[in-house]
Amino acid sequence: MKSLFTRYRAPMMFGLMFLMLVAVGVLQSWSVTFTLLNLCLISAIMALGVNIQWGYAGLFNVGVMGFAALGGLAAVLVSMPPVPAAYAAGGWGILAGVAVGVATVVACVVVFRRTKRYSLVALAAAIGYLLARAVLDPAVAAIEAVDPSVSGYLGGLGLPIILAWPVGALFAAAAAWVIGKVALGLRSDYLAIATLGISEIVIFFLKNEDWLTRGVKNVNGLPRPVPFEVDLQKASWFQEWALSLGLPVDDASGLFVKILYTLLFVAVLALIMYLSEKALRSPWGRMMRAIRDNETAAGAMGKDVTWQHLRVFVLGSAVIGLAGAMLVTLDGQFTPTTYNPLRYTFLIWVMVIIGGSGNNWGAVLGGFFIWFFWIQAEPIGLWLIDTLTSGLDPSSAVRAHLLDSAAHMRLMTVGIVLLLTLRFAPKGLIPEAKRT
Amino acid sequence: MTELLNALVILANFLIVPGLTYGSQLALGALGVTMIYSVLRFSNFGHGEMMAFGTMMTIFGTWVLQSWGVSIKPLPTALLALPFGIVSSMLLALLMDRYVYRYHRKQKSSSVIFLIVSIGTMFVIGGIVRFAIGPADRIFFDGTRFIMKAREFKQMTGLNEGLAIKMTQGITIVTAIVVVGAVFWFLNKTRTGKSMRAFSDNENLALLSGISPERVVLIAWLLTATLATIAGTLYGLDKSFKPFTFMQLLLPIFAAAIVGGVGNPLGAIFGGYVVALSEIAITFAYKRVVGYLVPESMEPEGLLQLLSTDYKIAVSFIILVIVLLIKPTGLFSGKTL
Amino acid sequence: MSFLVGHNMTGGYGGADILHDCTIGVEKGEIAVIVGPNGAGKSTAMKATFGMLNLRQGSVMFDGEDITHLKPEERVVKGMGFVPQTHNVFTSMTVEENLEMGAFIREDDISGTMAQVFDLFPILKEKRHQPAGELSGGQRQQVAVGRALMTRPKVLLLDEPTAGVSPIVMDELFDRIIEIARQGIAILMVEQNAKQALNIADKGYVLVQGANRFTDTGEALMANPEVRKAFLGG
Amino acid sequence: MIKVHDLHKSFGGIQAVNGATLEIKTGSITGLIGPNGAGKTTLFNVIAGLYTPTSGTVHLDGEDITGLQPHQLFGKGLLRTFQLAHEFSTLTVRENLMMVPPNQPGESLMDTWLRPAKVREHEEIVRAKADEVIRFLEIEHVADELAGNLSGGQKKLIELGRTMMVDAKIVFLDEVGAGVNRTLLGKIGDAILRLNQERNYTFCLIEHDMDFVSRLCDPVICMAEGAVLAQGTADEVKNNEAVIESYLGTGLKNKESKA
Amino acid sequence: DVKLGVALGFTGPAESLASAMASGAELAIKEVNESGKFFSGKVTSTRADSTCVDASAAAAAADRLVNADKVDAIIGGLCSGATISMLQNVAMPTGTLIFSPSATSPALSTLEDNNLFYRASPSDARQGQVISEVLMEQGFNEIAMTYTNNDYGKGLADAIQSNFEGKGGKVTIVAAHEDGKGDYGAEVAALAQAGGDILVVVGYLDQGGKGIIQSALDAGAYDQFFLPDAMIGDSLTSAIGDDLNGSIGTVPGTDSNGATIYNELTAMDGFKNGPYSPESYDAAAMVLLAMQAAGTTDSQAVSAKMFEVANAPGEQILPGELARGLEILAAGGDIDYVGATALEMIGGGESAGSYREVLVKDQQNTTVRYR
Ligand SMILES: Nc1ncnc2c1ncn2[C@@H]1O[C@H](COP(=O)(O)OP(=O)(O)OP(=O)(O)O)[C@@H](O)[C@H]1O
Ligand SMILES: Nc1ncnc2c1ncn2[C@@H]1O[C@H](COP(=O)(O)OP(=O)(O)OP(=O)(O)O)[C@@H](O)[C@H]1O
Ligand SMILES: [Mg+2]
Ligand SMILES: [Mg+2]
Repeated sequence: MKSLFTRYRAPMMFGLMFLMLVAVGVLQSWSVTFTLLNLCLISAIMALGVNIQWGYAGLFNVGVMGFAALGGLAAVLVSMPPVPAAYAAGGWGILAGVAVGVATVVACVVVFRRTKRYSLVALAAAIGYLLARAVLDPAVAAIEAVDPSVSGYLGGLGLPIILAWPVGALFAAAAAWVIGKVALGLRSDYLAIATLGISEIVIFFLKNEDWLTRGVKNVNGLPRPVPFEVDLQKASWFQEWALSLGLPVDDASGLFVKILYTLLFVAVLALIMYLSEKALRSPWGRMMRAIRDNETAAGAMGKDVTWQHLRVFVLGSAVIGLAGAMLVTLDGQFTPTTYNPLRYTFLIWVMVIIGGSGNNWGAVLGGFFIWFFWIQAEPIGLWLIDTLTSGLDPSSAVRAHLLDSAAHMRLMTVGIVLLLTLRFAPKGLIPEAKRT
Repeated sequence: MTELLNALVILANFLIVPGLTYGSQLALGALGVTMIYSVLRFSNFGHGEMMAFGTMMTIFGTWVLQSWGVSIKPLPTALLALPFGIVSSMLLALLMDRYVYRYHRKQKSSSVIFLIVSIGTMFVIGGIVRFAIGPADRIFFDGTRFIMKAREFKQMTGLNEGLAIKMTQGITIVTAIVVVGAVFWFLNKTRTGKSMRAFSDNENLALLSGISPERVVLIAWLLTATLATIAGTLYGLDKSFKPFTFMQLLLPIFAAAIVGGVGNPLGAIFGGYVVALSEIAITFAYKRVVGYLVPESMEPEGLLQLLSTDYKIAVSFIILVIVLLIKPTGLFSGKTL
Repeated sequence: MSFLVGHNMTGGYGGADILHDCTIGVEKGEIAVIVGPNGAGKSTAMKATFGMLNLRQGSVMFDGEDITHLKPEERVVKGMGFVPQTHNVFTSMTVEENLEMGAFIREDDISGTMAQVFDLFPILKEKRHQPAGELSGGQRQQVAVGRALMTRPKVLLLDEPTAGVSPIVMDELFDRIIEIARQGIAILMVEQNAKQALNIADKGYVLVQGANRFTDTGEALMANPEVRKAFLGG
Repeated sequence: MIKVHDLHKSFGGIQAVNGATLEIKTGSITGLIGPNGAGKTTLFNVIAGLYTPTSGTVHLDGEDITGLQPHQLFGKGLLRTFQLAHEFSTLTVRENLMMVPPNQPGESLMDTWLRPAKVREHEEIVRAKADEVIRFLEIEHVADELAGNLSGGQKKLIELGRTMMVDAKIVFLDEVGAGVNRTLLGKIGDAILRLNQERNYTFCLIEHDMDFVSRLCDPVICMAEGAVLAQGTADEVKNNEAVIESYLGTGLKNKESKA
Repeated sequence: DVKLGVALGFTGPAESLASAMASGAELAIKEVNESGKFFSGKVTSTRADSTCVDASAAAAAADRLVNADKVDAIIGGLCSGATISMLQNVAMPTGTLIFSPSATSPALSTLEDNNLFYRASPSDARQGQVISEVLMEQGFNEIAMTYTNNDYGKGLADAIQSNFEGKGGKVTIVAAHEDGKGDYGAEVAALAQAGGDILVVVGYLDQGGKGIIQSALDAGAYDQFFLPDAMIGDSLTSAIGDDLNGSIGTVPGTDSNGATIYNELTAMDGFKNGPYSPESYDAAAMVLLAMQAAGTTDSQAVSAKMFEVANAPGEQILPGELARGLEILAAGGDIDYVGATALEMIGGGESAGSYREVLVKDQQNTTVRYR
């Protein structure tokens, strides 16, 4: 019996998850189900990204937030229409500035190669920085002056937003490569805090470089890969179709759009899942686990640990970036203030661990499971309080106070769910399988 | 001469005193984190909320005392209520350990599992706190605000720059240093302290030396609860009490703990100062300081600000990353898991 | 009825049983040596007698008292000492602190014992302030044994104390072990340097796949050609 | 084959290796003995690229390999085992061996994704090789056990086994004998000899079991305080006063006075 | 019956504001119910957590309100980001009316919303002008400014700066501060060094804004502050104490004493008035009155009535007079809802914002005049 359970554990778990989503559809509404599902899918992909880094290679990356945000940025830069005025105002300045920046980096590297003197490198960096600032600042000012309340930034390329997904992956990968070069020498929690720091820096960049990102003024109304509900509602073919299904047009349009998203996301998830499963079960996966277990020995057995680390770090980050781009696409807006470690780093980590680290299916399930409760915790919490206090008479102060602070039940419920899960599945819902 | 003094006073007033205060506050938090890290080997994300809880209890205590009309002016009443806060957060810690962590110890769960569990406790305690006292912002400092006001200082010294030192700043800095000293002494000199280090180093062998794990863990939690409450209360006295800020405080606290070298109390306090001072020093506008130092003719036009305050936190993290790159296990070469 | 004895112990690490009805024991003032192929269950047997894995069957008697259900740290208090085969020092602590930890349960003054340990292993005195993790393999081994000696146990379990120590230190060690035994302390040890060990042993066990294969005096086992060939390397 | 010249390695104040100069001849089985803390392991670690020397040089076939990374040295056919077993604890024994062979096709993601067939067939070869080694080491019954769950000695055997998975030029063995059953150690000795003769591996091994050393090794080098104390044939070294004084000792005092 | 959703950031950075706001909205609902004059029976309400910073969670919450709880309109969106997310991902597709008490981002003025979005707080652009006028008239021509680093703060700061400099004033420094980060030593240090006759604090009065003022006073860096709308409230004056006396500010309002009345109402209802709590009351009241006027809950119909109800001509309606308002509307009359914040709708469906100039005198926000 037990063996049976352990054997069919994963399918059973996913079945359970499915039932929970269906339950929401029946009890609350299908629209809610799909809203949940779409975000579950994205979360799952992010979790996969982290799992590739932690589960395979034991890299403690707590910079998830930063990579997700870069993905989001990609969505803006690819899909938003360009702002010609802004380009006219400061396009060239920016280009020049960037050029100077690149030159500086190169210079620093060269200087370091030549004379292993940090002081000189610092000097070169300082000079470059000042130069770049000198060139950039006026350009930036000019751009941000262009109608600040609605644009005040360069805008994007006006391409279909789907393209932003791979681009987001690229952005994240590029960043990861640089970060990896710098920080992968560090171990465990030191790497963690370093990545955390760098991700914070990324966010601060996105918040304050308005010329590129509009900063805290946010970018709204990103184009969509799918039609707008309002247009569907107007389209006659759709109205007929909805009629034939016997659904009110509004609901139908909502569902229709959400399902389109779902299909897109499922496709992406499936692809990534396939690739990473293949990788994990290959000699490559074996090598990675060996490195995770004992880097010294792996090195002595001829495996280039640093390079392999860099590679998974980049791969994992790319996946996170992809998910980040997808998320912004779904939200339809890019809000740098959104990116806070709790939601975009630690929640993802919770997903990975709850799911069972080192195990792709686990990560995916974790993504579903945690996001589900992250949202559903609120109604659950409310309901709990209500039932608990139903005994008290409605006017009593206690009840009032409790109901008033019911909102806090949300985090509490999440916490309790988390603790209970780990209590009864201490190695995660689907523990890492022992391969032979 | 007075020019120089004025310049120094500016730095003292806006850079050093606030820096040391904030640094001490971080350090006290970092100490608690470090304690758990070095004994139970995981980064405790519940710590921020534990600080909040301890502080909340202290506040309740303070209210009661105030309602009795007890007061120890010029010192804030909260200091009297502190023991109550400490005891209650000790209870909380023990309950948590009994019903949450102990199980995972038996399971020999990996440190990252513990980390996630601690996030769970963070949510739960956070919930409790917001239930009990609400998310609103609370000020519970009574007692006299200042040891020295800027105006008084000017009159005293006849300089035209003022230096203000708040009561809370004084208390905080002193406590931090004392507590760090105590913890350091405890861990490295007392038998119990050593046994705790032994336990964290090699649990099995600790058993074989007759060290009882449960006892070690117990002490670790008691200490942590104490530290958390002290840190939280001092922080709340200096600024104000608002549950959300404690969650926010967690990151700089970890930064401090790790940049100093996790598992090392001295590291904690230095880390705290590095983070705090770097934040201020790098975003500081040196205009007037320089203005005092150079002759009239060449007084600076601009603000002489290295980076705008927007990047304040980014700055502290940049520093942190640099430190780690030069010393991969922190300033005081802490341990790695 | 021996001073310390694990009776028909059966059990393992949760999976399949490692020990099969295996019995080992030692008298006061006696040296008992366990030999056998790698993976035979020697260390497991030691751990079992020290309560570090739960037995499905069998009991452990110490000084005429049933201690089968005591926790390891409680057994230490009763006067048992153990040097595991691996991970047997506190790597992050200095040599001196390692020894102090060994004496954790003692309330009296430990400086005397520490001095004794230092003149048994002079190298440790030099390195007393160095973290044990930085020591060489053999030096670690010496720290490990020293740590156990600090408890002044009534019975001392040693899992391959001489693995990786130089011949001269090994002889020193064996000499010392004999001395300790003479003070009426029971010594139970696993050895792969089997010949030297059996030489000084009063009793010897040969374990194979978790079961007693041969049990006899040291000399007798040394003399037994079959044992020599199969387990002592000719 | 290996030339070590005036090598120094210090940790803070401690001079672990202190001006060691020695040569390992091609095709030889060189024994390295010496008191605990003499610097043998450190010397290995420096040669194998785990530590960078404070000063001095290491040459492999005339090429300066000082300060190369371990994985680079592995590429040059220089293998080593660890004194304190470094098994991959969450890999099974078989996997521990199978991961060793260099640039397997399956280790490149592209091949994994695009050429599964090629990967699969190569895997078969490696697996066969691993099973052969497992059989030789007499650990079939734990072949699919997680290496972390092995006994102390079994872990040492894996250390050795890994070096047998590839064709090495030179293998450094750090106390393979310690904790290994003597009968089995005898067999290991035979294996070393065979590898040395048939596949002309060069060996350098640290060992404290003098019988084992004198059986296999020529020459034998004795280190003390980080430098070479004596070298020559096993017997020469055994009878060297200094060596006896600092390392071998004169046997048990208490034995006879016992009982 | 009618059901309203109250979606505010109960968790996260603005959690401390949310409770008082929700109570405000619910107060209006209660009042309507007690009047018994509402055209379709009882009004009920459900709360939902729009979290302020998590656009996805906000959308999910709104989705739940609309599709599961079947609310007829949403009061909320505390922070602009979350609000926009709810508007674009839920309100627009489902054609649900959404009325935000506190989303001040200029983006919302221009956003495509097919008349589904309204807000009770003025866009920052207008306030920028007013503030710089006040500053000039008070004879400040060198100011230092700090703003809370979000769309509200940034937007308003921009507006103030451009207007002020346009009038020939000098802004010595503009430094952002993050809410919820406990320590503001660095910001205050920079601000103090830059110098200026007054410190303009564009923040929230129980968040960074307060922190900045507190440590600025402690360090003796500034002793006079300018307080925009989100900084005006008793909690600040009581928290800081006498040191705040002499500081000035502006807040939406007319000579109507709606604000004071509202204050009394909250006291009676037993919750503490807070920033954007009055706006929340007005938001809920407006929605219900407009429904009454339209005699239906159909979003477009209601939306069409908004301006009528909000603006003159018509009988002026203050907080606590909703009953009268409902009556008049029921009788087909016209009202001019004034409410707690002197609400006045202008194009794009936001509050026009006539402003009350405030002076802090012995720990009280006293009115200087209206503009
Ligand atoms: N990482 C380190 N830090 C500081 N000292 C070290 C370190 N590693 C080794 N040492 C010191 O260097 C000396 C030589 O150590 P090494 O391990 O080379 O000895 P060895 O010859 O291998 O001894 P054994 O035969 O016991 O293995 C020892 O005294 C040891 O304390
Ligand atoms: N922690 C563990 N979990 C599971 N199985 C284990 C564990 N430790 C050892 N084993 C298994 O138990 C068997 C006996 O192990 P043990 O360590 O007792 O052997 P041993 O006789 O000490 O060998 P050696 O002389 O090499 O130390 C081995 O086959 C090993 O695979
Ligand atoms: Mg063993
Ligand atoms: Mg060695």
